[in-house]
Amino acid sequence: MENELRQKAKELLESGQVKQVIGYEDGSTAFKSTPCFASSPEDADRLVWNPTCVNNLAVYLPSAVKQGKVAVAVKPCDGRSVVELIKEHQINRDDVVTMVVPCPGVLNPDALADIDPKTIKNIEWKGDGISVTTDSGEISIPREKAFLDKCLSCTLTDPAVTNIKLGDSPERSPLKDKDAAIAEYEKMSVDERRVFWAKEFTKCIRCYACRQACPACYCKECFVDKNGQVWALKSTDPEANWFFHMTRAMHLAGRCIGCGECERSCPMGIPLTLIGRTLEKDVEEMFGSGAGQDPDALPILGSFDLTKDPDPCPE
Amino acid sequence: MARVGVFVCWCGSNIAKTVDVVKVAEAAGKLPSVAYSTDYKYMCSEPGQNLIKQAIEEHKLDRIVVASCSPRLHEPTFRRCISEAGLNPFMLEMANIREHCSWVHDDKEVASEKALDLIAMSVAKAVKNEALFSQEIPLTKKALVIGGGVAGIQVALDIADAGYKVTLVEKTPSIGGRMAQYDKTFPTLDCAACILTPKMVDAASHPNIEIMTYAEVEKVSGFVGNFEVTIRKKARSVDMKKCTGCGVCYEKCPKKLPSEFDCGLGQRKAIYVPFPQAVPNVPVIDRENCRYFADGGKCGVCAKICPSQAVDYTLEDEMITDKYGAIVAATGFQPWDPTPYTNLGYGRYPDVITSLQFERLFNASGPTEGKLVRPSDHKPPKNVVFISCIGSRDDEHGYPYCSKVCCMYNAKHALLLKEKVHDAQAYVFYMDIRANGKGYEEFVRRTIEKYGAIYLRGRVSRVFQDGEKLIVRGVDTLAGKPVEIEADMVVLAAAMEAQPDAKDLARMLGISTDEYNWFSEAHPKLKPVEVLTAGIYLAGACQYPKDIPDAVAQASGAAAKVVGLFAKESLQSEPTVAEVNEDTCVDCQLCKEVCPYTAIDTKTLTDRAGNPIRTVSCVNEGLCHGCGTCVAACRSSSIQLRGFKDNQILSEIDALAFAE
Amino acid sequence: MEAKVIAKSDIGAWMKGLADKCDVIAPVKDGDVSAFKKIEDFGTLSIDLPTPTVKGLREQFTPETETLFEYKLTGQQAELTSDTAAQKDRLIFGVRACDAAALKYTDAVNANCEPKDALYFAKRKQTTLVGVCCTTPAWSCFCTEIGDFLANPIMMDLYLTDIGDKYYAEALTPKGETLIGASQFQAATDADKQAAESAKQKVIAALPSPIDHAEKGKDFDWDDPMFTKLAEKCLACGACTFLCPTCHCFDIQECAQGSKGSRYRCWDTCQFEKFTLMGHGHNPRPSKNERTRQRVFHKFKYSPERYGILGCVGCGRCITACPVNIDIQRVVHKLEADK
Amino acid sequence: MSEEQVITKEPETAGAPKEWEPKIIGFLCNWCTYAGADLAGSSRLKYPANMRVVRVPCSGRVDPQFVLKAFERGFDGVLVSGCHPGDCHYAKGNYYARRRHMLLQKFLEHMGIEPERFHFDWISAAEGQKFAEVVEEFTGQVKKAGPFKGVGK
Repeated sequence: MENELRQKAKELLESGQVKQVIGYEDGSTAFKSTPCFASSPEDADRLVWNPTCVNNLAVYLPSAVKQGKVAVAVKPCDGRSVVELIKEHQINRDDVVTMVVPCPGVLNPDALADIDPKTIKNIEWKGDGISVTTDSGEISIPREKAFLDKCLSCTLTDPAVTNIKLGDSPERSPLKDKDAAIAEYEKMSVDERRVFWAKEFTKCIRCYACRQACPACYCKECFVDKNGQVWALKSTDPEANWFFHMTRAMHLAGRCIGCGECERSCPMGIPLTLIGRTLEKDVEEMFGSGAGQDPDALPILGSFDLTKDPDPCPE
Repeated sequence: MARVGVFVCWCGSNIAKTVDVVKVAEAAGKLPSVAYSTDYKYMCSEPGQNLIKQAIEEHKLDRIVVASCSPRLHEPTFRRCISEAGLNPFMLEMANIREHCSWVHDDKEVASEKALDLIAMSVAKAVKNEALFSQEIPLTKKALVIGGGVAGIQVALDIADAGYKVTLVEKTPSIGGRMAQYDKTFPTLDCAACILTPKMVDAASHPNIEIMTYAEVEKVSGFVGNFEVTIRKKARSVDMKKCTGCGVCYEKCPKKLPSEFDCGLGQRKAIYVPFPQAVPNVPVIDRENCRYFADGGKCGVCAKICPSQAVDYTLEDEMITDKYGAIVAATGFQPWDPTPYTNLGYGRYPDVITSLQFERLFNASGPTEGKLVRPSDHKPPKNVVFISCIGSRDDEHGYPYCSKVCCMYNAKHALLLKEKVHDAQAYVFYMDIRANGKGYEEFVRRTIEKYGAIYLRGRVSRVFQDGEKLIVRGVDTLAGKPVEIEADMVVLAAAMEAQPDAKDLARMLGISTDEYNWFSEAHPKLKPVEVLTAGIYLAGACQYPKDIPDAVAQASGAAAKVVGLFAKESLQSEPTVAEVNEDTCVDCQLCKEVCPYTAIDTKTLTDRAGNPIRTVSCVNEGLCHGCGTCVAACRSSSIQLRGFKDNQILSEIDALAFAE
Repeated sequence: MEAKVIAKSDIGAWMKGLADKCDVIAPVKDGDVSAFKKIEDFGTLSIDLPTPTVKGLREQFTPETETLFEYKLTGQQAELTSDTAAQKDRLIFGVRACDAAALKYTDAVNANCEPKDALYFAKRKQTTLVGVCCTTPAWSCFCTEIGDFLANPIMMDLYLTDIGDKYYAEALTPKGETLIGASQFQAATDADKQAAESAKQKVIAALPSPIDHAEKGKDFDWDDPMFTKLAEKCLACGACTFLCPTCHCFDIQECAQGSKGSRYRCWDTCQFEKFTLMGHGHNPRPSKNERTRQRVFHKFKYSPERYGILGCVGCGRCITACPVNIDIQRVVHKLEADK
Repeated sequence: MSEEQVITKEPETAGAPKEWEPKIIGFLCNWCTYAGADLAGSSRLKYPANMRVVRVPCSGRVDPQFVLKAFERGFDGVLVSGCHPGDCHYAKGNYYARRRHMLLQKFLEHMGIEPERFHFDWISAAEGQKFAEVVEEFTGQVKKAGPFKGVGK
């Protein structure tokens, strides 16, 4: 698979079809990969595709296409971000070549909790789950432990903007219900939820890693960065933090494809995907469509349905 | 620091009775940025306004809050007042302490507390107010009328008579529209041609009217007062200047085709004028069907025979771009094709025809020269069955709406049938008789009572051929029994539907349509000829089915609107419109998506050398109405509504949240 | 100075005794992360030592948000209303050697200006620090490459080393000596001392060898092409700098709320585009190129030049936090190799 | 604080403590609901005085962030109201508002703000009576929900 990816990337770069290929390469440790920007056929040899390739590379597209046409390795989930970016006029369809990689699931860092990180030499897909090579031998980790939650409930097929399909989509049946976490969360009373989030948002240090890692947060200037006291204080008051996260969530309504990069990037461990998924579920139920499906669709909060939209005073 | 003046009005006892105006004014004086605060019996009175003007001068006030009645009532008054004192009128805020406070609460303490809060909010907002200015928008005093039917002609004539230039664009080779196809008009039975033709000629000869037939609007940009319109004049293949209208060309043309004007009942040639009274009386070559064009230049009869060498096969489509100040859409309707009613045999039996075909059959200039005969055997019909609501009021086959005119033309046809064929008998199947115009009900009664038309309330279930006869099976719901009529002819009163290209034109004009593609008016009651886009008006059946009197009345209404617009020297833009911060806009186009007025465009920012950098949204101030829907949609707050900017509204929220 | 031992089981009682005189702050697990918190309940002491706290000591001395003054507006008049309440003395328990070492740097930064940062030094003065030698360094730790403070701690009052069921406690300052005067401390034996020494050496052996970064930093190449590569992948978030124990940059903002308001300072970072944006629109560090370079150069080149101390203590927090695996240790090694 | 300044507050000594009154903010569109409120006024209809009104041109102008800001600031209830479907002065603003605010209400509930505290409604310029009723009902509803405990703790 990795070879196929490198080969394809090489072809695209050699023929001049694209200026660069964005993919993954080995990171500073065996359990991390890092984004790779290959601009020559030689660079393409560095590309890897393994369970540590968690990043949603679509985040790089709006700035990358300014240098010319770009090919990008996307997992089926990340491909949804490309759809959104095209839909929202941040990239032209013609400026991007999507190389959809077959994805059995990507690494949940918790899976390695019991292994001394310094002994890890390699991580690869094996069987249903992953195999971790360490100094003291090979450890197999089953699927339910190995992968991120989003992967365990994933039913995604190739995104609507697939250009190149690499390998065959792995046969998977979801292990979990997509909304299992929400169902669990919703057991809390409304007031318990208020307290829960007040506590979570108090942790926030406003490093904005959530926003910066999010492919849908491409604004040149975020509302929260406006000069003067326009929307929210720059301080980490719990209230200001709440406003920041709530507004960011509303800004993502109908646009969040659930890649989970916000939560993964958060150094404070705030469960941000719970917010995104909750809102997205509402959007799907209320307006009958979701994010990342059709590059030609109208924006969900930029359109309406005269008769079908929920109404405060239904007849 | 801003210097805000607060003026608390007693409104006699209207406010003072439930709000302690003196104490409120005193407390307001301590609000941040307030430099002066006072109360007065009637702020809107002349002495009250003078008090404000004097205080502005004396205390160097730069922003004013008037706490009195609803801004919907006196905002213009106080804006004028402060602008007379040298302040920008938009430096005013009003706190509504009457309608929203003193009149709806009894407890003086509670009402006073609320009044002070409302003032604090207004003060906080006023501090963020900016001077706003309206811009002068140039105005091109020339109108474009799209559609050369009776409505379009009327609009053009009325505007032209008022002294303004008009371009009348018609898609077909002649103006006249649907009305030109009719024989007589209800309820007066005037000959349609006799009343329409003079108007057509008037329009053609009017010095202020330019008629472009066989032409279509290709592109519309700009906004009220400043539309730029590109019109495609299709290649006519006949030189309009040389042609004398002698008609030799179409006499000699070897290619025969069904005539659209005669609804396929008659024939025309490949070079043709649609009807004898056509304006202009200049033929056009139907290139798709012309032998010269089909066979690579082999025929050429018309060019050879033309005495004035007017036929020119080399003519090409011509694009004309011009500026217009206003546009009137008068594109009319098209008759609905009743084929979906398979049970009624339309298209299967030649003597099942539509009402418009029937109209052509007894029109003196029609295919039978006014002789009413059956298409199948050219014999005059005796029993004629008219069926109402074909495609109207029928969700299943056609449209749920009423086409409004069918009841009347059914009555007209039933009456005329008796006049043409004395021993004929008309049967009319109807659902309801809707005859609600001047003289309409009387006309229907006359048809029934004097002309013996038999009206049957019910629907027809089936029409089938039995020898020469058409058997019409239906039900008379009033008698409560099935009926069967041996008819010679069946006439279907087909619905009116929007033109097939209505949606395209709407998109081009940036106006909206309803679910049936009729153009949407700005307000169903109060703005029936306007659309939401300023400078664009509607006339006739392009909005909704209309009869001739309604269409003409609306046409004159639309013309009056245009003339009213043109009577101004120039246009003033509303200052409270949206503005884009180009530094932070990322061109996601959500603002564009939600704008009800297509007032937002995308523009390319360039560096000093003119090289493109990136694209951003920009607001066309002539089109923006200031609703602010775009502002609420913009995630990066890059578009703001002047007068209602985010920081103004947030200041109000904060002033209230932190009120002591 | 003196060294004693304290049984692990006595820590709670010792702290409880201290709590009468000052606030006791220690790392506790908060959801997925570990953070310094004021200890209220000494019964079920849930101090979390193995996991490094997600943030270092920065917030203890320069809180994320700190009010500078407050005011009130009446009509056209403004009046200052701030009164800074006296803060209680504090003892911070469980401080890592790297985090304490970072204070040497921030002290230098905050003292290197006039007037000196009073708010910072007031808090420094009121704080007693009890360090604990690491037993299980994180994968990203490289403090030994920077300095020897794991073996020879600095900037703390007392240093504890885990020797089984007790801690070996070395007093480093008079404050520290007072601390081990408490009844829970017993005299240390030679065996204790040796156990502590070998515990330290065991950890140090698992960590990298020292490098003279300050010397090598002198020759860093301003135009090193690596920064273009880093800038490509850097997301421009502030996770690295906000978690860094030596980062100290702040922004001053205004909070106006009706008739009241305050001026406060809050953390800011060179990684944000707006950090260096000037009022007239010019930005001397306009792209991520300049900003990624700034972080590395500031720590490894400018700081030694300006203060004689490296601006990095090798705690590895920026490495673990980076969502795109930018690893400052690797970056510095590469720069040193490239020169 | 001088005597005049405290017209908004009952002195503490005045016997029994005042009953808690919710603090409500309303965002009303200029053409329908604000006018409806004016009509309620000119018809001298009585309703509770808890709500303070922010006038906006259209319900489409009401950014959900204003509602969030109001809750951040600790308001006990927020009302957003505009023209009925089909009646929007700007044709479509209220349809966008409907999507945004119906979604927001649900979202707020998910995030810990009782749906009783946020009300979105259509009130026309002719519905002075409805305006008074909606305000009365909503005020009662918020009162019942009790003081909002805030988003920060």
